[in-house]
Amino acid sequence: MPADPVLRCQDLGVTYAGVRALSGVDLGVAANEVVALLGPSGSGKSTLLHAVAGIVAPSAGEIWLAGHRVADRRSSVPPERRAVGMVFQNFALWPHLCVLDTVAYPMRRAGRSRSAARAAAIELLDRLGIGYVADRRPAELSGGEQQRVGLARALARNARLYLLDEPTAHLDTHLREAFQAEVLARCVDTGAAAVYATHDAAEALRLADRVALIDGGRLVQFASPQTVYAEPVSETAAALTGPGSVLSATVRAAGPDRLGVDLGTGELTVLGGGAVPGAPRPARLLLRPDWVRPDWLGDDGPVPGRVAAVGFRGTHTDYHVDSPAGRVLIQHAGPPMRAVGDPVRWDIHRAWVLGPGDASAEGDDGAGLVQPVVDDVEV
Amino acid sequence: MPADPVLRCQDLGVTYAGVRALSGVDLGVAANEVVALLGPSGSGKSTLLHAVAGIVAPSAGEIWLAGHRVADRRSSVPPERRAVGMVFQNFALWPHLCVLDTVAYPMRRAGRSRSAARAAAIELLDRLGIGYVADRRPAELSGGEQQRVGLARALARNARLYLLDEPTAHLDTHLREAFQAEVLARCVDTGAAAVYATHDAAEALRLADRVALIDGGRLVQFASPQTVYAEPVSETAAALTGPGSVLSATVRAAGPDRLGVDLGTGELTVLGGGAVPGAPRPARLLLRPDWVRPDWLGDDGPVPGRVAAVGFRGTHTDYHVDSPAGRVLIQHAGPPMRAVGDPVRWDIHRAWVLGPGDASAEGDDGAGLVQPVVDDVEV
Amino acid sequence: MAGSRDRLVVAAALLAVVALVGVPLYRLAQTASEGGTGSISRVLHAPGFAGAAWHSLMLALVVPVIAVPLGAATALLLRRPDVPARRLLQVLVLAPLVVPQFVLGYSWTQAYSQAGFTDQLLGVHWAGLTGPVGVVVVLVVDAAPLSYLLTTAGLATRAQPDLERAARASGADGWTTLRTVTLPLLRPVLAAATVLTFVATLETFAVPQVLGAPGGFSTLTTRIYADLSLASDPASFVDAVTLALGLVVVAAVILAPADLVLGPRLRTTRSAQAGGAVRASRRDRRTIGAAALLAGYLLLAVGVPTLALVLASITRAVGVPATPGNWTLDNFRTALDGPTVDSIGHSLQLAVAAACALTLLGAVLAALERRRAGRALGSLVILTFAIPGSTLAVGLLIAYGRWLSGGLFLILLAYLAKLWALAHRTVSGAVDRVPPAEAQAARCSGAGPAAVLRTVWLPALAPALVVAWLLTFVTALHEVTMSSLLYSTGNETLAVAVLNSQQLGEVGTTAALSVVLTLLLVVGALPAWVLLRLLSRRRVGAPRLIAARVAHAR
Amino acid sequence: SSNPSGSSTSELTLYTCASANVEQAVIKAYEGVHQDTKVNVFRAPTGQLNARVAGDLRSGGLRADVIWACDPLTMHGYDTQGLLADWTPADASGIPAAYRGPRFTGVDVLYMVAAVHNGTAPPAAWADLTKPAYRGAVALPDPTFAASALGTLGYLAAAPGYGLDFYKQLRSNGAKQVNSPDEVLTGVEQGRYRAGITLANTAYAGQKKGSPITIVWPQPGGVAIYAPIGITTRKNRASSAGEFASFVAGPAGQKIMAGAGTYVAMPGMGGPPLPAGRPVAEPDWPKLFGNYKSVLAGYAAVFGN
Ligand SMILES: Nc1ncnc2c1ncn2[C@@H]1O[C@H](COP(=O)(O)OP(=O)(O)OP(=O)(O)O)[C@@H](O)[C@H]1O
Ligand SMILES: Nc1ncnc2c1ncn2[C@@H]1O[C@H](COP(=O)(O)OP(=O)(O)OP(=O)(O)O)[C@@H](O)[C@H]1O
Ligand SMILES: [Mg+2]
Ligand SMILES: [Mg+2]
Repeated sequence: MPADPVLRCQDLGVTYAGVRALSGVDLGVAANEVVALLGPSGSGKSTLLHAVAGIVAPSAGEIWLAGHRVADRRSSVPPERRAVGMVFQNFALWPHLCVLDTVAYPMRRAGRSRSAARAAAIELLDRLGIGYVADRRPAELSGGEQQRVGLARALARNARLYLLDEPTAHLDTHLREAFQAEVLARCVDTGAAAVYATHDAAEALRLADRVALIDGGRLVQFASPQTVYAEPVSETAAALTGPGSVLSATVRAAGPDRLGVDLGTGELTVLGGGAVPGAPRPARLLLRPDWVRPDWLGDDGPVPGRVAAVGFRGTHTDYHVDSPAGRVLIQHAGPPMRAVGDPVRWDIHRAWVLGPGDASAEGDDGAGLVQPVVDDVEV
Repeated sequence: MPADPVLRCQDLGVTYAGVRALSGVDLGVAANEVVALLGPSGSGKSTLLHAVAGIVAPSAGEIWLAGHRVADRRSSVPPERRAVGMVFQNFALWPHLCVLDTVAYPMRRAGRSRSAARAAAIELLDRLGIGYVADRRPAELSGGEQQRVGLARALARNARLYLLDEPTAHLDTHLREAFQAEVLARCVDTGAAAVYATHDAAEALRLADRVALIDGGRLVQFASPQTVYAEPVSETAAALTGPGSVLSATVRAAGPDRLGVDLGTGELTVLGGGAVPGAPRPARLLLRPDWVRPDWLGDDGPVPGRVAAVGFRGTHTDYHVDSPAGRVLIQHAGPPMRAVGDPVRWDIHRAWVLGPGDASAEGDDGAGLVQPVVDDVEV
Repeated sequence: MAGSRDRLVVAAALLAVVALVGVPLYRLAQTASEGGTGSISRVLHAPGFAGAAWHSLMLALVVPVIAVPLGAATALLLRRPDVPARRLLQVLVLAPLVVPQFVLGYSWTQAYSQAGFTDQLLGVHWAGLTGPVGVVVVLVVDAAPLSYLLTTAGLATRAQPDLERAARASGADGWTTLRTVTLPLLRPVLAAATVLTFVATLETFAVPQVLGAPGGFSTLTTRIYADLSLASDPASFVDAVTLALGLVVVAAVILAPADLVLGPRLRTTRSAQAGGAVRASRRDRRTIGAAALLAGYLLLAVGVPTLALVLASITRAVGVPATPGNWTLDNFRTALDGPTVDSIGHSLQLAVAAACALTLLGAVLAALERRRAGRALGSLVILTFAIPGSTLAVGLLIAYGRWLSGGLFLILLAYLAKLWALAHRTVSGAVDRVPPAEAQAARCSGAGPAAVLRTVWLPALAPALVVAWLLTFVTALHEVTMSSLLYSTGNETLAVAVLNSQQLGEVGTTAALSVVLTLLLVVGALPAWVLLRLLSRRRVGAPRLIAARVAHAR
Repeated sequence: SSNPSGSSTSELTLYTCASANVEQAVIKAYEGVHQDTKVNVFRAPTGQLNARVAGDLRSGGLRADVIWACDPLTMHGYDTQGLLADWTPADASGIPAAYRGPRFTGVDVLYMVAAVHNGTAPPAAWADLTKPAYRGAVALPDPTFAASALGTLGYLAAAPGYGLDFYKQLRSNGAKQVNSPDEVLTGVEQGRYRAGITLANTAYAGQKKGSPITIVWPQPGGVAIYAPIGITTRKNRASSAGEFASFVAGPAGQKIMAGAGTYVAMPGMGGPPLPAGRPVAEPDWPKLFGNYKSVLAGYAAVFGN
């Protein structure tokens, strides 16, 4: 990270009328960088963005933008004097302004002539595919159209840092990626950075240079997409960064990046790491779906199991398989090829040992990893 | 579908001040059924739900609920006398009511005592994991918490039909599936049905008994998840129902469910169907990622290609591969194992021939299938 | 069947409009036409008519232009939680409202004229007080609370701070945000305040009479009064009525187009996303400065005149120094003896009844206005607000005197006819701030129209309704001309006592009377005001069982 | 004054602009004598009184049996509308002939006099008010508002050596026109004006309370405006109407009014003291009935705006 990051949060804390929404957040974002802010609902994503934008004042810590301190417990620079472009989770569109004037607004504030601002706004709207609503008021727009107006307004501000609060929640894949491309292009062209709040793991992993995991108002992990996916610091972190199963197994170190794993069917040696004990010891083992290999035909898969639930997801199918070590999620390309109750043997080629001190973390947000299975209705 | 479907729309049309938002929609939903309403932003999902709920009056056609006509061009039964539970895309919470009273509201209207309603509300809130905000006003909630209050309120009404307008847009996977489980359970227990508007293909495919594809205010296709995924009626439909690539190739019928496909590298015989010409003829060919098999090691894959873009998505990685027939999307489990520029040979075991009359449909919503690739920044 | 209930409401409202506005206006028109076209030309060519008409119009145009921004600015300032002495200021701002118009001019002369309060104290007096400038200033001071209350109610109806934050985050500073977001969103409210102030000024009599006359500044209303005092000659009476209808025409010509063309334009449909919570901002120098400015204004515009009034009420005689040696309670005794106490009772009853009925009528109209059926109603009911009380009273007497003459009910009708617009515009301004989706969500939750009204509209509009009640109550309680013309033995109203003391030329007594009245109002209005503050704060204690749960949650 | 057996009582309605204490005293006394009569009062300033009458006339007819106005002009107006029935008091002997007419009779009198703030030289004659000594310091009531002022105007406009020129000179001397005599008085009492034309009874009352004013009766005299009473032509007019009117105009009523502090029409009935040898000027009312409009028009040309 360069000397003068675009954004630096130091020990940042925010409380709302007693409710502590954010505490002890240290975060740095470099130029050109896109950081995904990944966290469950109510974890403090919006609060963090609002604090950076200058909409809420921190109750503790400091916020630095491009080397200037813009907020601490005492003083706070108003939003208009921070070079940030903000997308609000609830759009916050002005009911009295038509779409065109809404998007032209930031440019007018930046001192551009009405006609110039409008021309630029039109162009921006077209890039987001909503040129046709330019003269409508928000009340006459669909949800996704409203959201896109919000995006356009944020991009219309010439900012060093873009704060995007679940900017694509109401957009389909096509528009989503169009917008993300727009943002990335903007960052590259102008050297701006972006903080992108979302709770869609796949989106965060694909889009971001680094992923900041936030939970219960604390920064849980801040690393590259592949790291947070493959080496989550806690079960909560694992839950946030994608599908997977947590099994209890006996584990021991077996050489560099090698684990000896016993799922109750004899030891397997696999890639992996984490909180690995020297001597065999029971541990909580994270298995990502892509680390598990089902063996449909033969029976040379070391671990036996029985399909408990099946979920068709288009490109692949989820199989929730009960086995001695617990329920494991297996994904396989194509439509369902096994039904509930069918036996299936499976193997693993990688695993990650989760730290012990984490059961608590799991307790307090209740988000266990083994997700409720939608297809069997006993839930 | 039974004689008396929970919902039947006949030739339904809705216009807003001139803007035609919905036209000629014929839709039937049976008891216990969950229908996913899948469509791009601005396609008319909310409009359809609002019409069924009785918030907007149809400009054409009829709406039947449980065998009673509730709306036609002339008359319309008010929402409170239609047994529907509605989740609004923008939550539509009441600023002056605390969460508890908001969720208790429908039960109060149904005549339950305040205390009983509140108790039930608490219980519902807990099931959605927001018991702790019971005494707050909407303005003091995070986006996802607000959305969950909206969900709880809808479920709090004892309805025959639940209309869910992008109900999980602001929720993380865990909460999302918890809610979906809730809905499915409700449908099974009470014989109610649900219409679930979303633009997340994977979600729609997993959740729904049938998927209604809507685009530009028209019902494009209405079939089972596997059908809409594997046999889309049009390129637009294909774009809505999941990732994929459209290539131009020479195609001919090769026996039942068999195609002869020439991607410019000699004919391959694969599973598939669609608008298959008898004699070899150029056609537009849909390839879903799970129909394409990359061959990383050897070079016995029949089709050559070169990686143009790579996107890590956690459980798998997207490879956009340029090849003689066009750019094809290949997914492979695990982190990236090839970089941009690397050669890769690939094979297909299934394909779907898209109808010709569809180029137009593509033209008018501009949503081409080959999506902007986010990782190469030339966009 | 909901539809039929609907139609019933519409029909009832139309009936009320006809009865309260249509019939009296029609009968007045008839009366005016007694003199044939002759009377019109006579009125138009009477010496001084042009001047008076010009004065009236000038006042009606100038006063709102100053008073409405003043009131709105005050409201926007006092909305900030960080304003020093906020509560106190919030009360004082309303003070002019409780000082009756019939002593307003007098209290100002007491305070600022030559040999007045400041003259005795500091040897400074304001010569311009009697004359156009004085009239404008006093009317502005009197009118400012109206737009303050309407704006406050509007802001309380749906504060949407996130819309302002979005502006800041788009690069707009505080002022620009105010200009481009806050004020535009207040347009319907401000429009309502402007219209009401315009008409009220057009119709005002007491202040121009006291402060205008010495400067030779006559208005249409003072001329009407003059014509009436000579109206034992039928011709002058017809002239008076004709003049009054002239005011109606002016109001109609200016307001009807504004309502029909501008009204819908100003409205906006809100989306239902929660507006974000209002948060305390750090107190800065500008806020303190503004608060100080406001305090100064209140001291000069409210404090000194009121003090002068109180002194006059406790001073033995006019012209003797208001030193404790000359203090006495005689004025209060005189003021309160005879029928006065009963009459205050009657006035209170009337005012309460009128305020309740008017709040309802106003709300109904605000709702109907948004239908095709009721579009023009809003512009209709304002017409009776534009007629001077004396003339409107005659109109009602002519219309219904045959059956109702000399009863309190006729006075009540007069109040309803006169003040409907006041209640209606107050509510109407706030309605636009409520997102329609809120009502839709209620209906989709199984609430019928009545339930929606009770559970969504009522809470949402509560601030506006309280304000409407407050305004109509105060105005009705202070009303003098109409009731003094329609009362009869046994149901004297306050007006009778007031006019008596005025007729006896006993300034002290009048002052005492209005002091009593003011105290009554303060006592009566305090609960309402507290209620308004509660509503605008919108923080209600959580149910017990929740408090318990929240403790162990998180 | 409520009567238990409502049936036997006859009701009587009085429209008046006399001040409450006077009118109440008289009614109390009358009802004391005639237990069977209940007198309903509508009391209002002349303007409202006129409006009420006009309203009555257009909604089923006048509802008053007796009208007791504050000035002859108003009464004359009613008369010309045919609202007044022929009536003369039972024993009107005591009342000056000038106050007696075929249909209405003056029962009490208002005097327009000059009041000056102490320390100002009192005017010996009305004309003095046009002297430089009073430049910009004189207040006079508006005749279009107050009949008393109109009476004064009527008198002075016709008086030798005065006429409208007098008002012209007042105007050029910076005299201010306010609405009512009471505003004049208040202004003078406060010292806002040094001198003014106002009503004797209120002026003396103020002086009695201690207001720093001096009251003078300038030559050619304090202008007398009598307040007449009469009975109406209302169909089914209360039988007691004439009786009541006669009571007010008769010695008994006059005594009571005098006691209540008003200057009654009948001499020797007591009442508040008046300076001996005061000059009193009587406007020529019949003439004024005919020409008050032109007089007002002339005045408006001077003081109008
Ligand atoms: N009040 C309105 N006035 C005019 N046009 C409207 C109005 N509401 C919606 N529309 C238009 O109707 C079309 C359908 O709107 P709708 O809200 O049904 O789309 P949607 O499928 O819900 O989209 P999204 O996924 O973005 O919510 C859109 O093009 C929108 O612009
Ligand atoms: N105005 C407020 N008053 C009190 N508590 C609040 C307020 N706003 C937010 N909170 C609480 O602060 C916590 C963080 O809120 P925040 O909006 O940052 O969450 P989030 O990560 O954005 O969640 P989501 O993904 O649902 O938007 C939540 O628990 C919420 O209940
Ligand atoms: Mg959020
Ligand atoms: Mg929608």
